[in-house]
Amino acid sequence: MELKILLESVIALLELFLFPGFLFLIFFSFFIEWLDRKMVAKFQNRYGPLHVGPKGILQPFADILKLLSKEDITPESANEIPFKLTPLLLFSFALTPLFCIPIISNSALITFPTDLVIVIFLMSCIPVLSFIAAWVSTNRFSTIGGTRLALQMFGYEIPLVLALVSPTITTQTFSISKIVEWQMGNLWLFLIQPIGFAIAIICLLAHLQRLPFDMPEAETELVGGWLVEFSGKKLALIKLTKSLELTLAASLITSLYLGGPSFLVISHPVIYFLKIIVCVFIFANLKALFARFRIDQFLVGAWKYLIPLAILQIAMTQILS
Amino acid sequence: MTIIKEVISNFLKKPVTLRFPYEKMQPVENSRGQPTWKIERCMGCNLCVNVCPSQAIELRGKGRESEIIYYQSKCLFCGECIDVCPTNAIHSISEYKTVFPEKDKMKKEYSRSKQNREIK
Amino acid sequence: MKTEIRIPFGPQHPDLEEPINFMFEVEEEYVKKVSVRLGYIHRGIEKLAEERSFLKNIYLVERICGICSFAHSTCYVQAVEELLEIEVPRRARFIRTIIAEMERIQNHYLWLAFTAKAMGFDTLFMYSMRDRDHILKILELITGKRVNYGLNTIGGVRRDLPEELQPEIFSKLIYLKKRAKKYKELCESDPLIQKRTKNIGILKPKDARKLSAVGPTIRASGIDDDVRSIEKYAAYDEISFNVITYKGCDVFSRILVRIDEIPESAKIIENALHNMPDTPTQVKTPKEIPKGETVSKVEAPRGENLHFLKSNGTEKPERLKIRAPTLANLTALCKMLEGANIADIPVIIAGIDPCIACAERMIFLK
Amino acid sequence: MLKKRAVPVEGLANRINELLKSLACQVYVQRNRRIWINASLKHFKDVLSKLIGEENFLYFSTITAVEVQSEYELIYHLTFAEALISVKVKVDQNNAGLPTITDLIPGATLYEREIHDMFGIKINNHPDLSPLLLPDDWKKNVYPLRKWWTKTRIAKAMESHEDRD
Repeated sequence: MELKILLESVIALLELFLFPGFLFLIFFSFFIEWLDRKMVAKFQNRYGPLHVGPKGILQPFADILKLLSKEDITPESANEIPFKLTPLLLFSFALTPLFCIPIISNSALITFPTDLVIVIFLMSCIPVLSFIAAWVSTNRFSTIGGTRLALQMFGYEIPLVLALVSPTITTQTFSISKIVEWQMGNLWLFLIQPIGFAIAIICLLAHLQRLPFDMPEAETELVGGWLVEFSGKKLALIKLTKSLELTLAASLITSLYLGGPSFLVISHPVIYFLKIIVCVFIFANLKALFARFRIDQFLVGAWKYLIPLAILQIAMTQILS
Repeated sequence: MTIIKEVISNFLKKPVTLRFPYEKMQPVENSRGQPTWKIERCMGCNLCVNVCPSQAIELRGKGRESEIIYYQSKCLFCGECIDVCPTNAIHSISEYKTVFPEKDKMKKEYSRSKQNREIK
Repeated sequence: MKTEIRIPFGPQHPDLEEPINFMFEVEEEYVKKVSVRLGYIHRGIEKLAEERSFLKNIYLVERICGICSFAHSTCYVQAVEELLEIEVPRRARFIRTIIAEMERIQNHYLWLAFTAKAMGFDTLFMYSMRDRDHILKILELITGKRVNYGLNTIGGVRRDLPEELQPEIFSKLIYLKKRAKKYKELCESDPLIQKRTKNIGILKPKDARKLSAVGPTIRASGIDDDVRSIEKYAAYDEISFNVITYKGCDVFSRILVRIDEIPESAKIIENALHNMPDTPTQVKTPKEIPKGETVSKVEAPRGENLHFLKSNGTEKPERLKIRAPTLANLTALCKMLEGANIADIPVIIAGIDPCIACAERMIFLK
Repeated sequence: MLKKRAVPVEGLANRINELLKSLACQVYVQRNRRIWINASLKHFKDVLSKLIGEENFLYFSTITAVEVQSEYELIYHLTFAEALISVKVKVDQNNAGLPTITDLIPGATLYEREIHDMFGIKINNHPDLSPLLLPDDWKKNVYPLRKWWTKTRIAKAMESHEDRD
């Protein structure tokens, strides 16, 4: 009896730390980043990462290792405690929601009836934390970047939440695992709610600060924006956060709109991987297609088109169900 | 939209860039490369030293006994010395990679006894 | 509440390929006042030219700037030839025209790439750079080098353009023209490029005249100034071409002017290749240049290029003054930047195709 | 001789002669497309303003400064549709300077600053004569393009400057 409990707890710990937990997620996010870089490179007619590992697959890992070995500078005028703390918090806030995503089977590592709300909450904490990080580093460029970040948040946060909520109306649940289960028996949600799917992708791009919405970082305008003062280990954590966020965004789209790890009646991690690859393909394609918006243009677009369309989607869902 | 078509079609194509350390770009046949001396033909006339716009060539000694010292780091690869040489002792080689991490290797000495020896 | 912040732009900035410093006085995200400061890559070329012989100076002026090197050397060589009162062989003049136009194509593709980068359009940057490599390949085939060609010499050109290269040049030009058409389509249809460039960086024709802007910058304001048609140097008097103008006065027009100049240049090259005269390419010249002073002008890819040369009858020039197009456009640039949004600054600066190395030529060398 | 290309440069030269009759300056045609005008320091601004008013005037090209024995020669290059007109003005070595032309041509600001930097020619009434090309810590009265300031002299001047710091 005791042995059984011990075994179970060991398995639970292994699940938490190895597969599909902590370590797996980090390395998986490395893979996703590599995939993204490789795809963007392909779209732009180049090779992309090439040297570290076969086809450059270890390049993101090598980048992080390199950053970890670099000198870590804290600017004199920066507020030290929040400046050192924010990268760590960013990392944990990006990693935690990934535990709620069903990867192996239809049920995630951590599930409870309202986990989608927690995921959305943690996700919207990330720009706030980034804003704080920008503010405490007191650089001119990072201040402008932080302001842009906050403005951008006002633009995309509302349509994003609306777009993520509309599946819950159809499925009558706030649990991601339940939504995945629902899609097993029915159509995939992106077929039912195409507008919500499109808005979710656009807003997630804005959330990820990727082209065409990378105004807070805007290398040619702001020299890297809000993360300009971060270096060494802190920058490594932030970069890791970015790839984790990309994984999270792709996983959210997969679980909420593409049916998670399930296809017809089977559910297997491989299906999940394939769907993630499709998502990353979409993200990479959109990154290659556009120039950068200006922040005012984005805000106008978000309030003029995205929010009304998201509300329309919710209204349609309500009427249809 | 033109760009979507372009982007998707490029996704399926082979990249145009080179995988550098494995594949190298080939210089064209008549590219203006690094000047190289055939010292046995040189008669020490000093013309190439005078014409060089960047003082990359040094002549030691006189006439048939002379030595040529060529500073690759100063060279513009303009080829004026090749054009001016009356005995065709200088010719250019097609080689893109002409930079070395060591400063010594950026200097070449052509002496009569041991030809084309790189000094340390 | 009105607060003015001073924001420096440069000398080190990821959007600038070369160091220059702009100091912006910004009020609520809008630029109120601009002041410009040069001198970060001043290399002493004008002073140095006085210590070197006329022949060696060709290679010096070629290195003022990597992109418009041929324009500079042509301009200098023309001035020397005028002092010598020699007639350059017709074939040499045709070859100069061909290489100058190829350089223009090369420069415009490069510029398109950098402007795309300033807008954050990485894909266009990569494509444009990829296509630029084709023209560089032809230049290497003809001159033996990719950037500083070393082709001009006093009294002609140093290398002939062999007949057997022509098919390859024609096929590459067809490709480049096709691509230019594609880019124009792209710029005209892409909503984001239009959003970022239309009505940005306005330079009214009247201001352009007053501030003496040159090249594609003034042609985008609807004025058809072109040294090629005013001066008719090299073989431009025998080859007809159109001067491209647009009336938009904004960055978008500047994009269109430059993209439209690519097929026009290709047309000039084709025309010149078909009508190539069969004369020698070089004439012998004396080392010593007679006394006198002269002004020579060339249309570089970025605008008017002016060299003033004064000789005192020895092997070395008395004074060589170089005025590159960027210096002429900088005052106009300051005018464009006034009232601009901070986010538009990189696009506007990219719009004049700045080449800071050209604009300044002197620094103290130890 | 250079090949003569049939463009009526004489027409412009005649018109300019007519225009500048009262201002006592020599106009001569060097070759096709090149006209030179020698003007006195007193009159050169009037000459320039009259030339700018001319119908075929296109744009102002640049200002060249040349050291001629004990004097400086400033050459104002103006581009016309038919020719390039260069107006020569002589300024003394220990000069009282010459008036700015930025009120006539705002585009000349940078050229005048450059000449002020490099030759130390005083430009009166210029809105902003802060150094454009030379470094902020450049020593005063070192004008690199003057013939007297050879490379070694500049180096010496800069060295003593560094010692002082």
